[in-house]
Amino acid sequence: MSILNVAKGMGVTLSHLFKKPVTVQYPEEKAQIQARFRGRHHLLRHPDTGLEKCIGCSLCAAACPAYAIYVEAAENDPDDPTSAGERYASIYEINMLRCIFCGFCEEACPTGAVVLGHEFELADFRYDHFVYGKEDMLVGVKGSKWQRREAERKGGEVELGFQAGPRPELEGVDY
Amino acid sequence: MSGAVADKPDTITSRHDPRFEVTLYKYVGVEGAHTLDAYLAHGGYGAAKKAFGMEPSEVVDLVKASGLRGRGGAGFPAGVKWSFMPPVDGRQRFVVCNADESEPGSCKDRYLMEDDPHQLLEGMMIAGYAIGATKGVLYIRGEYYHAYERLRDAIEEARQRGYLGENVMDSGFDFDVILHRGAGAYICGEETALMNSFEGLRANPRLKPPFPAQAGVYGLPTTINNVTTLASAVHIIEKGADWYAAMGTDDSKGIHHVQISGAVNRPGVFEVPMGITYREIIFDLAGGPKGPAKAFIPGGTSCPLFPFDDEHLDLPMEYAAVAKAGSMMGTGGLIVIPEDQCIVDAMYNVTRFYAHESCGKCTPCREGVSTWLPKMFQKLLAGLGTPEDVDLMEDMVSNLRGTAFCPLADACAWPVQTSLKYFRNEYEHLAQHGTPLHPRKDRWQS
Amino acid sequence: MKIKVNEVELDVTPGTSVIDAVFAAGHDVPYFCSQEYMSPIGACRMCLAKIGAPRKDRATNDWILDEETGEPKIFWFPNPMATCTTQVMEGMVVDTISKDVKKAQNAMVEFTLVNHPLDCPTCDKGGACELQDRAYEYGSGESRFVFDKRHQEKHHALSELITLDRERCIHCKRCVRYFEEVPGDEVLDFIERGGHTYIGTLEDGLPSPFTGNITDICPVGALLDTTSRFRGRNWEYHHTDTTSLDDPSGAALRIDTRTGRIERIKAGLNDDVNKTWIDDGTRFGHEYADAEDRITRPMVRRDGTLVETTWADAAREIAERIAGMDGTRIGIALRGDATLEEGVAAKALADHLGSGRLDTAPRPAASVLPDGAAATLRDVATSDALFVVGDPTEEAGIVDLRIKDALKGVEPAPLFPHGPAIADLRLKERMPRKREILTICAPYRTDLMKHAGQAHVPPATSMVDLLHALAERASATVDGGTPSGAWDDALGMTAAEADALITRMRSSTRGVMIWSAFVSNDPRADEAARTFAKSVGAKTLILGPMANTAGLERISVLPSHDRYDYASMFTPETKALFLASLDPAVDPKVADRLRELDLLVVHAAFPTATSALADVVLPAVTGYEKDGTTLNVEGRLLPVRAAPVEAGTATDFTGVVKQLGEAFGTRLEGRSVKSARRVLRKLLDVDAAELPTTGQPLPPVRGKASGARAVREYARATGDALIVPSMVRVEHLDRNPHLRAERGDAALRAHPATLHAHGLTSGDVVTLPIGGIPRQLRVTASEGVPEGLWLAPTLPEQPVGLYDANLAAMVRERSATAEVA
Amino acid sequence: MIELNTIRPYFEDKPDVLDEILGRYPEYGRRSAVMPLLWEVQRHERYVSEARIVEIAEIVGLTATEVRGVMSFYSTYHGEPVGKYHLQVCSTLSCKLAGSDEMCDHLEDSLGLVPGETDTEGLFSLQKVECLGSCTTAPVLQVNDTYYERVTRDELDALLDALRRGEMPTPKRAREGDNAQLGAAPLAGEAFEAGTAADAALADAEAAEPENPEGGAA
Repeated sequence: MSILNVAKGMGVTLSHLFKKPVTVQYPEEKAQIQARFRGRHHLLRHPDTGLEKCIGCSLCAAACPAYAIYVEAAENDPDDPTSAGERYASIYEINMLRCIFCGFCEEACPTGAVVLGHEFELADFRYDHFVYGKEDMLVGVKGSKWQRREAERKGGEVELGFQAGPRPELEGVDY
Repeated sequence: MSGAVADKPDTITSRHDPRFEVTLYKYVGVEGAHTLDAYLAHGGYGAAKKAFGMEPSEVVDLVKASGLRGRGGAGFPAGVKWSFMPPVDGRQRFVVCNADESEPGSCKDRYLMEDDPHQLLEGMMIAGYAIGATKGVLYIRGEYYHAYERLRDAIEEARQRGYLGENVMDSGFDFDVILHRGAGAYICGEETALMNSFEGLRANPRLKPPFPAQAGVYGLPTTINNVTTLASAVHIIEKGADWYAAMGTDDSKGIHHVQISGAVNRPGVFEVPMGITYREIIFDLAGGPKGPAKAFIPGGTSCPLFPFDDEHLDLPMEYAAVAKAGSMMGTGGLIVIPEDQCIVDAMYNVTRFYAHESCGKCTPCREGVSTWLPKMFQKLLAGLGTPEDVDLMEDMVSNLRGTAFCPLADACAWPVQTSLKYFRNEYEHLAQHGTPLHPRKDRWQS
Repeated sequence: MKIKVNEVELDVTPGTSVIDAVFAAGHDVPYFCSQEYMSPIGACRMCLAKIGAPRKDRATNDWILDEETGEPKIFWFPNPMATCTTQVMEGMVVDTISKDVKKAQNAMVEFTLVNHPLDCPTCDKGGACELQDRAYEYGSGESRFVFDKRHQEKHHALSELITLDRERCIHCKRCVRYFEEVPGDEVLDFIERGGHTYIGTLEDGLPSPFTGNITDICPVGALLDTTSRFRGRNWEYHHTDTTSLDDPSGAALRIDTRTGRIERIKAGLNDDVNKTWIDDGTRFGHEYADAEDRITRPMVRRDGTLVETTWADAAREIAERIAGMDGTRIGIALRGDATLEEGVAAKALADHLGSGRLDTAPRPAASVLPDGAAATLRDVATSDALFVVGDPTEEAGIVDLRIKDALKGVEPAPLFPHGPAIADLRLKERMPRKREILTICAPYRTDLMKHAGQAHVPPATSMVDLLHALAERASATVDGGTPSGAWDDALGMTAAEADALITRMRSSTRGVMIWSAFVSNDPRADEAARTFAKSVGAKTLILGPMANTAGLERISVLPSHDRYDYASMFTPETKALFLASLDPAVDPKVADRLRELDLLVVHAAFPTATSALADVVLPAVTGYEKDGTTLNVEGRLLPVRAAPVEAGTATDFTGVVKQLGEAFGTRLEGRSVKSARRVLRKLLDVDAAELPTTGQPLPPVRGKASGARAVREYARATGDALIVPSMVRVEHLDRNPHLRAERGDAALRAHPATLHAHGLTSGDVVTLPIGGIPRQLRVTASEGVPEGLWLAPTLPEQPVGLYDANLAAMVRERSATAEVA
Repeated sequence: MIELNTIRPYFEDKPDVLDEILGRYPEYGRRSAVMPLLWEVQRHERYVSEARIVEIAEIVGLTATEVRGVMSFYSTYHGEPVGKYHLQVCSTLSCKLAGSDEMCDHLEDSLGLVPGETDTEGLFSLQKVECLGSCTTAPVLQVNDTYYERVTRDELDALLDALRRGEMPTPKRAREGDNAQLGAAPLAGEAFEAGTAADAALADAEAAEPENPEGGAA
């Protein structure tokens, strides 16, 4: 190793000393999340009819390498359908403690119903708070269970600690 | 051209040819000929009497010697078929007359039944005697109501006067006929489907073997023949096997009934000796095509079509020669297709017929013939087709050939396949331009 | 004969279908329309292959040789052939892998998919679908069909139990053929033709007791079991291969469970027993197991109410209260569908307590074990002379189906390495049935009678006379003697008919006589039946009232003396009672007696009238959750395996004995299944743990059967209510919503004239005390019931037989007309 | 099936008809009577209702489903009532080449119906059917059971007028070839010269319609 190389290295260090730091003062400051970041799942609806896209086929559960997903299906009431087609998910649960956010569920989904969003602030206190049901993941629900509880307690909006770029699959999800 | 015809430059032709005597159709069109009295007046039931004087096996041998082949389309030698019956074992046996004439282009049996029903009954009786069947089943298609009435009355008359029933004409032989009316299903022309239909089942073709001779109607030994085949037996008994064998060619003996329709000047049924050329039929008998023609189907729409050219017009009407040229004699229902008829439209018409008549039992026929192929034609004719669609149709038709349970799918595939072979340009024109090469024109005579 | 499949040479028996030869050679062809046990029809055209065979020269009778090779020349059929309908020929060559064949198979997959919706993600068959597999294996993977697929009715309820999706149907005709060929109830057919064909029915629902099997054999998701629709995906199920404890046939089952719940039951394959068929009671009767009101923890009565406690606590309570009690005054009763292991446990408990008051219920008066070897179900299926007394359809549905097999007269084919023949060419559509070989006697018109050559409906009170008269006639003619004719009046048929029956049974080497509780409940009738069978040389098949009645009798789970039988447990002699899965308190008189007991221990899966009176209630498992062994009607030991069902701390009776033993401070035999099996090995010389799923026949008992009660003075059975067997277990009906929707309430059947005389109409719901038990039943008119007789389905507490109906006390709960309004 | 309780069974007062139909077939072939029984009902009621299906099923000892399966297989049994005059236009190839498409269009225009429909008065039903076996005398129109062969535009209009008046005209038999009309049958003993009669008929035909001079092979 020559002196020259050491000097080069020191040069790089020096040059960074005078750059603006990348550290974000999270949570006071909002983190900027990359558009392709994979966080908590969303269950989407058909934008025009409002029907759930999920048809309860359980393929996500089959694809899940962590056995984090549990689906139970039921027959749609033809007069008041929940989803398009004859079946819908009566129970759709993801255990966020088990989930490794690999996105296989998204890939397996034949209707594009389950999409990994950007939310990552999933910390909570009790085991069962990590099991997210349909009511926690359907489009329109913002934040983790804890964030929503906090918002309710404070009587305000759910506050997310991040910002994210748009992602076309996340149709109807509002950050 | 086969040698058999070349040796006979002056082919004997039809009724107006003094050298040829019309036999089966002699009384067709004759008013009042359908009654028993009229039939007896010209020696009716004489052949049956003659047959009763022979051993049944002699009757079979005589028919074998005559070279009579099934006139329902497949052309199986009638006498050989009769000889397939198992030895008499006390079980009831049946002779079934297939009068479910539904092949588009065919109508020869209808006139025979309407105008000369006793001739058919006598033929059935002879066949019954030959194979030891005391019961005949006459399965007539439902649309032929006039023929049904004539047959019903003829059977009643014959029964009352001892020509049917126990101890027919004091011969010691019992014979009676069950007249059964179909209800509109082409598939009933297939012998096993016909038997299912007669038994009151859905008319799906049955598995073969067992063949009808082993297990036919009600599972009992059965022989099934076409109307014309059975009627021919009357004259073969009467005039001898030599008389019949002398007509026609070495390959195909005897007489046939050509039913010529489509764009010809004089459509009609013509009784002709085998071996006359299609040119003679179309030009001499039917008065030539109405305007230029481009194709003809030699034996009902189930047969591959021929282009209207010298090579095919000069073909003799005989089983081997037609088969060698790539088609079949079929029922002899000859249809001439004019030049200005869009072949795609014509083949759609044929396909629609088979789509309507598919029984739905097997997959290629139900899904290919009855669903996919007509949709492809509709797409093409609506001007939405692409050249790839023509290739797809060709491939699909080749997949239909030989894979289905019964020949119905083949019957649909053949004409379409040959039309693609000879008139692919019309398909491609339609696919490329969205309009047919020959637009539709009013063909109705005012 | 020798044939060659794709270069694999093999030797097959003549008559084999080519498809079986292909599979035997280790190769594969796809197929949809063929089904083991049904006729091959060649409709789906999937199994196409190129087939060729050598030919013999007509003149010389030598093989025509190939000029180049000198080998016999192979003449190929011009078209590809359906291998399922083609028979092997000597020297045949089959090609299933060449390009032409692949093209044809690919084309057939394509045609099949033309109108098949691609809705695998929502289809319940997805993951276990023959079409899905075959499309993957043989399809091209892309669709050239760009048009709208056929639109037809989806989720059409063929019955309350079966849902039909007409768009998914691929017209393989398995279901339509099934109804014609297997149960012989032609209630489903193709409608329309060609591309418009669909399956449908004009009947009200599907009036057949064997409808569910069509959901098993449907190769696609067109026919689905309504009870299991959308409950889970096929790969999510836990499969348990077990044996049915619903009836004594011992049918193989596959229980599919998910997250501790039974989602569906499918038929298992046992070639010797049920083939692949089960009856609807067995298939759809499982929903009760998942009912909300399962007892999951032991309960002990404290200050008049039952409170939940632990097993140890409950056992201690029992041990304390039983201490010092005279053992002979303690009774133990098991239901007749307990496993042999439970029987061993109960015996060990009785021995420990010093009680001979041990019984199973219901148990007929006569033994249900045959003298010598029982007829096997295969014997039934190959019999050429059958005499049936009773109603096997309702008693053991599989016996009904095997009788119908016999009518076809085709011997079961031997198994191939790949299982039963895929295409048994001897089976045909609409085969003629040899009805004349079947004679049935029953006190009412049974379902099976429409298939019988001779059917006799004698008065219910004179069944015994009929059998006696027949036995007398048969014995008298053993050596060509002449019958006295003294009993001829009781025959219920003409003497000529009786003689024809006797002659037919006697001249046959494969005659089988089948009877059930109608006979077994009367020792005289039983004796006559055995005499008759012996004198005509027929094998016997005795249908017990419950799945394992015969097995429990075989290992002597019996009272030590007749006077200690089940009925004695409700006399003042008894002070304490253990009742397993029994509910005798449905009889108010018995309920009064149970209240007087010092200790009533009830082992039950659900709250019952009896558990309401109990001092200790122990949670029990259902027949789907047991590990154990059962003995079926033909004397075959079959394994019962536990499906993982969520039932708290519930156990079978071995668990009860384990806990009690611990409380008693001893280790009882039968304290676990394993321990019980050690005893069984000594008793039966069989290792029950090693039983294959298809079971193992047990050698017959030598000597006289043990379970028969002494024939006391002869009392002719009388009464105007006949309790009849029922395929659908009425005690479960309330907890089986789908089955109840299909079958309705339990029926009180009577002749229309009888109903008219009592001012009743079909559809009225009445409560009628029958034999002291008030039964709530729906009135149903039936021409097949003799006038003046009332038929009601059996309960475990009310075995088959004649009872007095207290018509004066009949209460109309709801009238049919009120319901409509 | 509810209908059955309220409608009188068709064969209740026709034991003779029933016996005749059942008597045609052997006892073991009782099932064969399904089709004639369906015909019998349809001839008189113009369709076969579900109640009749159930009745026929009982007569022949089948389930109603089977009878329905058989009935629906055939195209000429109707599950819905058809008009008094059921006009069936053959539309298969030979008839098409003789103008059946145009004939059907004309009927659609004149009757205001599309194929498959029945008019509100229940007088006419129009249907396009497949080959009726009258190919040499195309185009053909079948009215109920009667064929009207080689129908021209004027003849069709006249036929419709007659039908509206409630008359069924005698069917026209326009045939050429060996199936041509030849005259009356001879009495017993009289010789009948078919050849001469046929020649005469042919000559007539040729005189009426001279051979097309342009006709010929391509």
